[in-house]
Amino acid sequence: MLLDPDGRPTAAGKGSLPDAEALLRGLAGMIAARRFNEQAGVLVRQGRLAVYPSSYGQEACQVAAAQVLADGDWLFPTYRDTAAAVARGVDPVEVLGLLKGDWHSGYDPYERNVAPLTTPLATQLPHAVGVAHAARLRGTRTVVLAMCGDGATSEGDFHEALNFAAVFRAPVVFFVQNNQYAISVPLARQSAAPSLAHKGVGYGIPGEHVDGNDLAALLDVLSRAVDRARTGAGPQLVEGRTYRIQAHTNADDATRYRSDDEVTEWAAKDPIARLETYLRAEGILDDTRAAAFAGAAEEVAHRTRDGINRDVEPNPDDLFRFVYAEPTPQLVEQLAMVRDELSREEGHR
Amino acid sequence: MLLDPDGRPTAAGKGSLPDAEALLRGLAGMIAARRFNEQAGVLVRQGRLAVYPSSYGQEACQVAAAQVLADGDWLFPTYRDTAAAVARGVDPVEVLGLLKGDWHSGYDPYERNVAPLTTPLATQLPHAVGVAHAARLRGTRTVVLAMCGDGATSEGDFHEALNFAAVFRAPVVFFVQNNQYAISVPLARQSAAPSLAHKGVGYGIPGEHVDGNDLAALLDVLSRAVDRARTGAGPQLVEGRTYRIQAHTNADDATRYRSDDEVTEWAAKDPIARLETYLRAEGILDDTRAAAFAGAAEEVAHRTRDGINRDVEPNPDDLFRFVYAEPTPQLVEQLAMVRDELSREEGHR
Amino acid sequence: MTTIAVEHETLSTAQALNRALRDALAEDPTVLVFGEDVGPLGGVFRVTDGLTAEFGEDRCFDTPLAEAGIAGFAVGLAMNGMRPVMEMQFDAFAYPAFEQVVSHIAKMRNRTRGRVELPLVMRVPYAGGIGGVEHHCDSSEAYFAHTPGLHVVAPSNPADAYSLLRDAIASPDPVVFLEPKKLYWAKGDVALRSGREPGIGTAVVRRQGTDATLIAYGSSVPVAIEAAEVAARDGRSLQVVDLRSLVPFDDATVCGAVESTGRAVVVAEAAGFASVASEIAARVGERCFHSLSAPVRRVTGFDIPYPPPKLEHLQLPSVDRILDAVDDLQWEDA
Amino acid sequence: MTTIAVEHETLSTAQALNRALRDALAEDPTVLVFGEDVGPLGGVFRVTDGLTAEFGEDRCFDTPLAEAGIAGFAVGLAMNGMRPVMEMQFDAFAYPAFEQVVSHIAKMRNRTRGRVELPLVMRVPYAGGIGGVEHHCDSSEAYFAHTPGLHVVAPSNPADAYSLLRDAIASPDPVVFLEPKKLYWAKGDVALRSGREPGIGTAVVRRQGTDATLIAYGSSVPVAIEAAEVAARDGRSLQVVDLRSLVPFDDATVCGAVESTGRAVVVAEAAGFASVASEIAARVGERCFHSLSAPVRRVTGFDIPYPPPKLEHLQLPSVDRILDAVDDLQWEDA
Ligand SMILES: Cc1ncc(C[n+]2csc(CCOP(=O)(O)OP(=O)(O)O)c2C)c(N)n1
Ligand SMILES: Cc1ncc(C[n+]2csc(CCOP(=O)(O)OP(=O)(O)O)c2C)c(N)n1
Ligand SMILES: [Mg+2]
Ligand SMILES: [Mg+2]
Repeated sequence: MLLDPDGRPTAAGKGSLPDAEALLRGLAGMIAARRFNEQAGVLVRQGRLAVYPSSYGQEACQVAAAQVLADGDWLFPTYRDTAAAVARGVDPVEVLGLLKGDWHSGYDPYERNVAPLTTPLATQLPHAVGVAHAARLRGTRTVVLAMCGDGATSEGDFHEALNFAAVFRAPVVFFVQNNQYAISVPLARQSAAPSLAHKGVGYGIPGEHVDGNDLAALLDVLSRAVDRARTGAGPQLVEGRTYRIQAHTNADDATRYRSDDEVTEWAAKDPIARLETYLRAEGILDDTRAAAFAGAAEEVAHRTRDGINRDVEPNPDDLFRFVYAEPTPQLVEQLAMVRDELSREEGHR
Repeated sequence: MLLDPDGRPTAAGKGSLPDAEALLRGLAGMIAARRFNEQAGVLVRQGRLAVYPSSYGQEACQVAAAQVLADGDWLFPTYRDTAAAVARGVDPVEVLGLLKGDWHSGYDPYERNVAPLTTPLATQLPHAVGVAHAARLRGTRTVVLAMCGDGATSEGDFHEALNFAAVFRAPVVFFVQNNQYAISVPLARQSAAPSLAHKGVGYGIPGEHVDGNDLAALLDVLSRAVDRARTGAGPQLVEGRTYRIQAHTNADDATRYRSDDEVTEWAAKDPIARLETYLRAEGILDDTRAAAFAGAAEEVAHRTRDGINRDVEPNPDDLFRFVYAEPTPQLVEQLAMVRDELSREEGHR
Repeated sequence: MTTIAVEHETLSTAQALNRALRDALAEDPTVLVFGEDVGPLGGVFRVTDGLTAEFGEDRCFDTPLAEAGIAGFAVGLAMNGMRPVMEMQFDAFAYPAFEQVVSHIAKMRNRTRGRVELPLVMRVPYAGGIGGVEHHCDSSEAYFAHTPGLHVVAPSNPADAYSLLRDAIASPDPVVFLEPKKLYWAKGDVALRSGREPGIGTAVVRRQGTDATLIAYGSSVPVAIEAAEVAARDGRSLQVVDLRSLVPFDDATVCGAVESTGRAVVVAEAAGFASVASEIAARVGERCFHSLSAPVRRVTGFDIPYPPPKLEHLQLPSVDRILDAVDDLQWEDA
Repeated sequence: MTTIAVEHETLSTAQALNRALRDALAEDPTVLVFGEDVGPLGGVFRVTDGLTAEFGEDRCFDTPLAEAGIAGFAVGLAMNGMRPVMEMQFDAFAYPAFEQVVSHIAKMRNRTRGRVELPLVMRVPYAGGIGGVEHHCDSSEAYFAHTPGLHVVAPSNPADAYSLLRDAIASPDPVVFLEPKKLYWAKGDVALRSGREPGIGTAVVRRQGTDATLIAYGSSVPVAIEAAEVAARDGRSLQVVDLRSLVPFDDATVCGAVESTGRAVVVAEAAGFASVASEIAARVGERCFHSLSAPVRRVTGFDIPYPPPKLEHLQLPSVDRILDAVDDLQWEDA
């Protein structure tokens, strides 16, 4: 921890805080991420999104993950990390494509080097190692930051990815957002280790845990991990300890498995309030700037709302267009069948 | 290490060696295991076994794994651990059933509580956890010892098994025989961890490594782990460092990936010679007793040879008898087809 | 064994499954229910609702998030006297367990010459039609049905959901139990019971008909029935067979039905290529060849990854597509 | 693209595959070969023999022992400009990678609307007939062929082994490349080449015939040809189609062949239920219905786990079983 929950620098924090510019960028990012989470929640209630796994309360992790990367680097988000993808510059409407139901991945992964958001947990981690190893073979100095949740650390793919990364010294930073739950399952049912950061030991990978609601600390730890990976020193594991303030998704009922008190306690450690207090206390943030951040966040929310509310007629041809580079004869037939069916329906009207 | 490669007690060894009776039993077991390995090798060369993965050089691990268990306990061997199964009292001919090609598992796993030898690596480890957890639910004080190789630790199933065991505090001892290779792949390509025992840390499981050619040390470490599990203190990970003196199987050409020097160096650390030297030096072992051990080993070899050389006509009905408790209508038809085909062949003769 | 139907209740499929688990847990202390979020939460579809509260943490519990681990753990529990009922949270999330299913669950009895049996159930919420995002709507039955050593069943209504799940738990063999997600909320009359009847392996004719036979299972049965109702209004009499069990396969009922009509359409949601629908079409073609007045037609999902919600209606066999296929059955020859 | 056949050589299947890898590695610096024991050892079947020595550790290398990791690693490499060719050591050891294959390899292009393509190859030594112990003789093609988004090919001779592997590596789509283990040592003439031709997706008539068509692929092709030779001595003229590619499927060649003979037998080693053989029988039944004088018969593995070595001869489609099926094709009607 560099800043305590009340926004005061800790002993460790004094002297090693990221510079003011970085903290301001981070704060702006978090404010936008929070607003994005809220907006997406509204869109779900309005029936415009099928489902939304919110990162409300985890905005420091979301923003830090994006902020520590250079342009050519890669981000591998997990399904909850929509706000991180947005922070990295992916169009917020495209990011929500999956959850709106338009298409599986709404954005071009190569545009900002953000891998597609997908739901099978931990399965993206070996991909991240492959991308990193390819970067090394190609002689680029790309770093890959791969995110997953506390629950996902139990999957075999987590293990295999960390081990491959270690053996090949691939430039990957594994960033576990420990938000204390996997849907309803608490951390204690997920792992008996002293910390998730300890999981690095079995691979010969340095592991570090950090207060995941302390943006300053996250930027510090993740940047060092990214720098280290970039110099060829190999992968690293970072556990950010945070909390999923909202239910798993809108479909979830969190009261079935956790107490209001617990939520309240964590809400008091809010990552945004903490940093804002500090920056105001230091005179780095004033009302004008704060208003500008809120305005920018509103702008993102507005664009999101607008884009999601604009319906694009889905194109049935798309079902068959992207399965292979060239459709198989079988798909050509099947597409003709669908077109025929639709044209007859059309005729009926 | 309790006994050094020359059979002298180390500093640690002095005072904490297992009792003479246990060491004598272990020596007898190792002599029998060695003879069994040699015999199986001969049977392969004679074409009586399809293939044999030898544990030559790893006899201390093989014997210790069996010796530390009580009668009701379970042993989960990996495919190489035929000698461990024999040491546990499974009929040597039945143990080799898989490798002779008669049937997949030649022995009844419930007879000596030894799980079937199968080849998909690490996949037996979650089974071991399930058996252990069932034992706890049923209120028995059963302990499960589950074996695997250094290579198998890279599999996702290894990870998931250790994690389940830790979370459920299941009475399982995971015993990794680190024989330095997975077929041709050396340990360094398998793991970058300081040791395989370190892999316990990420699960909150104590990990210990031990000289896998030192029977005394193995008995000591494994017994303590078994005792601890039996008291309900949870799982443990033990790495035994040993060496696969022979090729992976008869089908392998080990000269392609390792040097003769390396083999020679390890051969000098032979587990049998070491213990024998010590026991003779201490006057615990004399020629009569040694001859008795050799005789018993010869007896096992003899039984093995005899049994494997006796061919049992395979019964085609067996193909269909055990797939389900009751054959499906489909299998009834298919069996009839095979019988019909065979009876027509019979007719032709 | 005899079945004693003790009472009738109107239940949704999810409730019927919940009731089957409850009755099994109550009757047999070796039954264990576990998986991801099946404990206090009661499962994401509430199929295990209330079971931890009623039977305690030892009988219904959450595991770490690892499907291969869950399946392998179930193998060990079953080896040591338990009857595990594990839940895979969604169809596509059963794939990490595939190795355990194919290489151990399906093979253990055979491997050990019947000495080690694995009386376990793998519950898999399957198929689409609920607007689910990628990986939440797969129809994975072909992977299991192709694997010798597994029983594979799929109920199409609450009554079968209850009785097939009771049968599956009572079975000495591993059963992959496919729960059509879109039918979770459909209600129906359920005959509760104690004891068991030999239910796995029998298909049932859901609707009599004389012109053609629709063969369906799981989530496709209600669509097939609806198609038959629509066809009836147009004067065409369609028979509907509900397989219930994919493995074992009830050749007698299926062939009897097809022979009585001379025409057949197979309906299934999964991608058609090398699927259970292929098997049905091939079997019917082999066994009823001379009764057939037209080729056996298949109405299946296309050979594409399951589409996003906005397009899934095109992937699912619809009444229209079924009726188109029926229209194709060369009636001019009739 | 054009093909330039540069020379001919007599090679075993394993050597032809080795040569294909070598030529691909030499032509394209983004091709990478990896897996378990493919480096200094050269693979347990020596298919990668000498490649590490020739191309260096970066191009052909051993990985940790973890198949899901290997497959997932390949996905990432392919996302970042490489053409990975991974080896699964044996058929059954590809199952741990199933999740990666089904949920990512097969779906990535579609998921990203063609933006991310995965030009990767998964080599799988498959099928039996080599006296291998449990888990070393599975025929896993149905699992892959049923999964939309994959190409699935299986050569039946050294020449196709070479050219199909070149095509597979050059393909912009993921290809599951099934290598019939029992044909590794079979020798044949191989046309080496640079460049590529559009080879994936075309079946070939291996032997002309007029009375019935045998449809086979991979390891079953030589058996089908042998059966045709035996039948010829008895005066029956059997045509043999070698599919080569299971996905895409060459309907034109298969239907043309069946229509020309009016009778068909499908031959495949895998368990028959819900298999590729089911698909072929179903397709032929659907598409060639009015040309068929008899039901399409299937000669496949039984629906049992692959047997131990001493009994595997009964599981494998044999010349006798094929000829029995041909005899069954209701010749009295002819
Ligand atoms: C392989 C797999 N199994 C199960 C699921 C269903 N599922 C979706 S989210 C989730 C919990 C994830 O927990 P965690 O990794 O801690 O991430 P968080 O949701 O807390 O961000 C589960 C079980 C899945 N998506 N993938
Ligand atoms: C899942 C799986 N993948 C691959 C193989 C092929 N294989 C057989 S033994 C072996 C090496 C095993 O190494 P290790 O675990 O160290 O055991 P050892 O052979 O040294 O006893 C491999 C790769 C297998 N049996 N199972
Ligand atoms: Mg979490
Ligand atoms: Mg080893």
